[in-house]
Amino acid sequence: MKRIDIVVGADKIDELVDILLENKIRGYSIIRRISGLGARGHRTPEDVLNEEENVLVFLVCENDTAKALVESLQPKLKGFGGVCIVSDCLWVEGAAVSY
Amino acid sequence: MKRIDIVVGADKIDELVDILLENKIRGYSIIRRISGLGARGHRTPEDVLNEEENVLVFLVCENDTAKALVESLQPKLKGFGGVCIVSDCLWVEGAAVSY
Amino acid sequence: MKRIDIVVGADKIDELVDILLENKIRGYSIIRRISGLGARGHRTPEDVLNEEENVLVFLVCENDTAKALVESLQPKLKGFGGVCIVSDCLWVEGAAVSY
Amino acid sequence: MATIQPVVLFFILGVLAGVIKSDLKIPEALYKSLSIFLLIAIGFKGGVSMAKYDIMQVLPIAISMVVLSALVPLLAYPILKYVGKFSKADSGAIAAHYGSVSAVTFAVGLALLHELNQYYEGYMALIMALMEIPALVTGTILARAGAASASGEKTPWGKLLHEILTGTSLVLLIGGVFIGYYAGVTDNVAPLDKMYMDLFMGVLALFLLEMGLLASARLSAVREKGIFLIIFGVAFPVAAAVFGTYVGWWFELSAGGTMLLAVLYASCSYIAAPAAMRIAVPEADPALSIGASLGITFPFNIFLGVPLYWEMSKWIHNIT
Amino acid sequence: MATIQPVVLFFILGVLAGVIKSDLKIPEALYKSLSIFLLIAIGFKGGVSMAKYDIMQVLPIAISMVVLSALVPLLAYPILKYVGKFSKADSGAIAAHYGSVSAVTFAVGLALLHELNQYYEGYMALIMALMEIPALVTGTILARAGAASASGEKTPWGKLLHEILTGTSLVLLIGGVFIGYYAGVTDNVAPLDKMYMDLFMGVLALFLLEMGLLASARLSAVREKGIFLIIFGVAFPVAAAVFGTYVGWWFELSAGGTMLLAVLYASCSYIAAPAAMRIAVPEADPALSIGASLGITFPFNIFLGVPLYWEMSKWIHNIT
Amino acid sequence: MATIQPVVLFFILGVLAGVIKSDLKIPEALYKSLSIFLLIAIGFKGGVSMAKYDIMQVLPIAISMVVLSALVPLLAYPILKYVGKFSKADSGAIAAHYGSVSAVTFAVGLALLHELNQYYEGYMALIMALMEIPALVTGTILARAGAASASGEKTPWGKLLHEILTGTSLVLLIGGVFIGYYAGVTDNVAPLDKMYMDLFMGVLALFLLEMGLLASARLSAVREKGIFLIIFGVAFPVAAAVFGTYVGWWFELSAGGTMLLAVLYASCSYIAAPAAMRIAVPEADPALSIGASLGITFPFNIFLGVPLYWEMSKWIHNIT
Ligand SMILES: Nc1ncnc2c1ncn2[C@@H]1O[C@H](COP(=O)(O)O)[C@@H](O)[C@H]1O
Ligand SMILES: Nc1ncnc2c1ncn2[C@@H]1O[C@H](COP(=O)(O)O)[C@@H](O)[C@H]1O
Ligand SMILES: Nc1ncnc2c1ncn2[C@@H]1O[C@H](COP(=O)(O)O)[C@@H](O)[C@H]1O
Ligand code: NA
Ligand code: NA
Ligand code: NA
Repeated sequence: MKRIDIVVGADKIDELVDILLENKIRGYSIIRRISGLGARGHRTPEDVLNEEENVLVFLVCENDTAKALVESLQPKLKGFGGVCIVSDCLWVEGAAVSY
Repeated sequence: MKRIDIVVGADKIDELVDILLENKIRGYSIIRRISGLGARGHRTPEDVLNEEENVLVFLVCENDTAKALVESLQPKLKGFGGVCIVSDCLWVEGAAVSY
Repeated sequence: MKRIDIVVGADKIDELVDILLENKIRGYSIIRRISGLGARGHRTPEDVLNEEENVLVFLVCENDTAKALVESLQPKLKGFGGVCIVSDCLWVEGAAVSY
Repeated sequence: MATIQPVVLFFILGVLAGVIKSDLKIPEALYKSLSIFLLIAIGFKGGVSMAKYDIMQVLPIAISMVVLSALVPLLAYPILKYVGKFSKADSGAIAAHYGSVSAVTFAVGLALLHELNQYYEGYMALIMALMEIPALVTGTILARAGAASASGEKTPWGKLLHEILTGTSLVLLIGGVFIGYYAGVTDNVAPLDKMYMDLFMGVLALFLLEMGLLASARLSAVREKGIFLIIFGVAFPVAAAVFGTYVGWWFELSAGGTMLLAVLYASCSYIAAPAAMRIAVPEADPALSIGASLGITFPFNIFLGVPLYWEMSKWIHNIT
Repeated sequence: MATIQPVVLFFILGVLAGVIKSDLKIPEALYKSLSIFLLIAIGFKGGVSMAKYDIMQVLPIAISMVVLSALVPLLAYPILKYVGKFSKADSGAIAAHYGSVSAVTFAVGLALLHELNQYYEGYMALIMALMEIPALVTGTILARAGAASASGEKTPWGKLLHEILTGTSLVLLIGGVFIGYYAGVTDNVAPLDKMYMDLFMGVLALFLLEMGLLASARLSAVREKGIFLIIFGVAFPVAAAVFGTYVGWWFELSAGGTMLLAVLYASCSYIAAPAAMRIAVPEADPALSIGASLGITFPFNIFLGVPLYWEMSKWIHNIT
Repeated sequence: MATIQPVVLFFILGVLAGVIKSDLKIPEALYKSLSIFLLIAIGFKGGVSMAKYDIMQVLPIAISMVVLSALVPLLAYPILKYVGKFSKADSGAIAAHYGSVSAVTFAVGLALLHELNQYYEGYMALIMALMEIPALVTGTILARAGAASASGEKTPWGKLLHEILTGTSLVLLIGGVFIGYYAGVTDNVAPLDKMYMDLFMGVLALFLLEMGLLASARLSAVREKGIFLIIFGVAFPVAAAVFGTYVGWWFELSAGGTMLLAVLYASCSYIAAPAAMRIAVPEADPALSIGASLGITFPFNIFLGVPLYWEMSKWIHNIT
């Protein structure tokens, strides 16, 4: 199994989720209000005058799905900014399968 | 060392923490207010009329502890829903050992 | 590429970020309001009478940078508490390079 | 017919802001703070005016009216199931929502009476608090009857009753009634009224703004479910209000009190009921019940229902 | 000369708290709630007093004053570009900020008039709401003229106009004006004024406290950019106020109304403008425009500007 | 004996909601907003009434009473250490909590005086603000004396003093006093009082509701620590109040002022002190000090203490 972590600006999340769903992703988690540094400089959602919020999308899926997803994502990433990484993991069976 | 990431509904967190403590886990971190998609459909804590909150528990522990923990968790995961994954990592020595 | 995850008390974040910048880290993400258990016991930012907040810093960088960073960090970790782990990952090219 | 109150225009403002996709957002903490305020204020206000009554005389009447409200879901369920063709679970859940009450609709009713300078029985706030309970129980029974075996899981009655009896709205309403009653009896209302009475309308305005934003986000869910839900969402509350008007008149409530009872019977929950149904009937689709409740019945009630029920109450009391 | 109002001392308290690195923090949700309150209250108040006017007579005057305000960025831009040596993008973005308005500065102006018991035209709130629009458009055009080709990207006019026209402040101000107007015309102001009028000053105090905290955090950004921005941040609003005073006098506004118009021309945005410029001119550095706007011009205006503009208005109206 | 004020019933409501495990929650942002409001309001109110005094005459008295309050931890420490058998660190930390003050207990004292229509010296608010300082210093010295060598770490006095002197409550109280004083002297109180005076009791009610919720969550911590802490939590404040009553009478305060001083000496901190002790004595267990302070002494003071101290003050002033 693969885990994929993607950090993008909050304004891109709808578009990103659409891509996930198109790629038959059946489970993902979203963490909001993430600050950080990247190519566009510092972004801090706590700053009330200049709210720039990042969100982290974390998802676990099968290797093939991951591969297909990464291929669909890659052309979009330029517009999204942020970061997208893939790593290996082991899914502990038990919960309803949502990958 | 292993890192374990578990996403469950917020109502399950006390039960989950109990299992962690029973398995001699001495360190974990909890991130709240996570939204996402899973077998039970979309869950969004921001939706004030239908607050369904997920939490992510992230913990680092030794390989043996991880194995024991996963064995205790597995039968419970059906009730918890969500996702539980295990991956490899390297603990950077320095801070007080909390694993 | 390496992913590094660091959990420290919120009061340590400025110092930590300084170390990151000194080590030429060009991208990182910060998740706030993290609770958890560690060597100093339970810490819960939600507890309004006893606000003890952890933050998670997540960063992706090249192997060499990671090595250098870990070396700079190690002596500081005693004061920081928390946890610092390193694992392998794959950077999906596309977004502006911020590592 | 009474004119539209300025306060309900804030609901329209919220809907419009939602429709034009404005970035206007009510912070979650503000939404929750406003609803805590409104519940305390409604309870407190009611409690203060209850200080004038003999509780022991009032209680049986109040309880009767609460018990009778348990019939509302019984009326709604067959319509939903056999006309609307909803599943057992959905029919029961929606019936529970319509049998339960909406504090904000009640508040709009109160606002109209204040504007018209009309008397009403103070213990209506207590009735509202209690009225949350029976409908949720009836609705769950309807959804569950014979279904438990099918899904294989038992209804978690203990958890459900705990949720119903310790829910935020019940606690704050009853608490507010008690404290208001004590303040009234000891003649100590004065310093608290500046907040819980004088600011009531202003807070309601902000809350309605948020309700408008929420409703506009729910309308699409309703639109998909078609015409039946829209008709039900308008016609059923009127029927319930007729029943409420009749009950109020039968128990010899004042015209104002009768109207408030009609509002309670007609209004439907979108806070307590969803929470309870999530526990009791998890297989029901909350988009349906909340969509109908907040997207159709709530706006209908605050704009047309409340003035209409007032006309009904005047008619049955022979007032002009 | 009028004394300093107590309410603006809260701004100083905030600055001091920031300077001594106090752990005082205004929760984000409170900040947003207060600003929602102030926008509704300003609109509502304005709407209520507009009920006394013939709208059709007022509208052309109001629109003229709004359109004239589009000239303010045209005045600011060359100064910023050729004297200040800022980039095209920064000059346009800062010009847009100074052409746009600050609701809180306006509120401080209102507060002074109330304290002095001075009449002003109620429709000034409407003017303020509309005045956000033209400067943002002019500023964007200035920043963009001929630049689009360079950066290779086109100005997203659709997105920008949506942002400007559906922004929180415009929606709440216009909504407040409408509802206030309706309440005024139907003589139904009474229950809402306890919140949106009586509490105005107390809420403004809390908001100014937060503004002080925010401003103290921004001062360093300004200090780095040197002396030009400080001089510009003080001198430009005075020049704009002179223009505003003249326009107000020309359109035969009252002394109070003229002063408010001068305040609007002189004040600069730190909420709506940054949001719009982020979309329209993303290559501009927001630290510059917000730093100058909030760190210099805002405090100058609330302490010295507002009383000065009142003296100017009295002088042009020959009042003593 | 004075009757129980309605406002303190909100504390009981909170405790009950906690006990029955209601899902009632006060949003964190609301809790913080309410406490900001209360601190400003207490300061402002005090400042306004200070406008009537000659500051230079008042200051020495005020400072004497503050300095004397530094003795309270000296009294508490040996009891905690030798009778209670607490560690040095815990004894010092708890002593610091009991020497410090609780703004909400003070507010309940104010509320009683207002209800009874009793005069009190306006500068008590200033005294409260300053009284946070000495006890935290004494407590730290007690906890640290000779202990530094043991733990190997030095007390971070610089950081601690910064925390104490720039803490939210000190900044808002002192800021509120100054602004209130200025408003009083320039006769400009009027527009701010609608919020910071009229709404005081209503806000206090909401805050007490949250205190009840918090206290109920802390009771278990206390229960574990046994009977000593409970006795200490009730008896010590009474002893401190006797001392405070005597000091107030000696400095010729009015009966109301004497009672407020007794309340200050008797009350104990659960906000500023925990934050300071976390820095100064990190090895102390906060569950102990907060549990005793909030779980026992706070409810004792608001229900029984405040009326009792009022009786004591009347007795020493020979009033009936
Ligand atoms: N190398 C990285 N590691 C972790 N987070 C990153 C990294 N680069 C960018 N980010 C996150 O992505 C956000 C947007 O990045 P960017 O679009 O490059 O400005 C930043 O604010 C960070 O939160
Ligand atoms: N494959 C997955 N990857 C990441 N998060 C998931 C995944 N499946 C489920 N989740 C998270 O777990 C929550 C509960 O899942 P479920 O119980 O399957 O509905 C979801 O709302 C997601 O936040
Ligand atoms: N083994 C671990 N796994 C995950 N998080 C940890 C671990 N140990 C410590 N933490 C986090 O780091 C915070 C501070 O740790 P400590 O300084 O050891 O008390 C804890 O509250 C946890 O959030
Ligand atoms: Na109903
Ligand atoms: Na301007
Ligand atoms: Na004390």
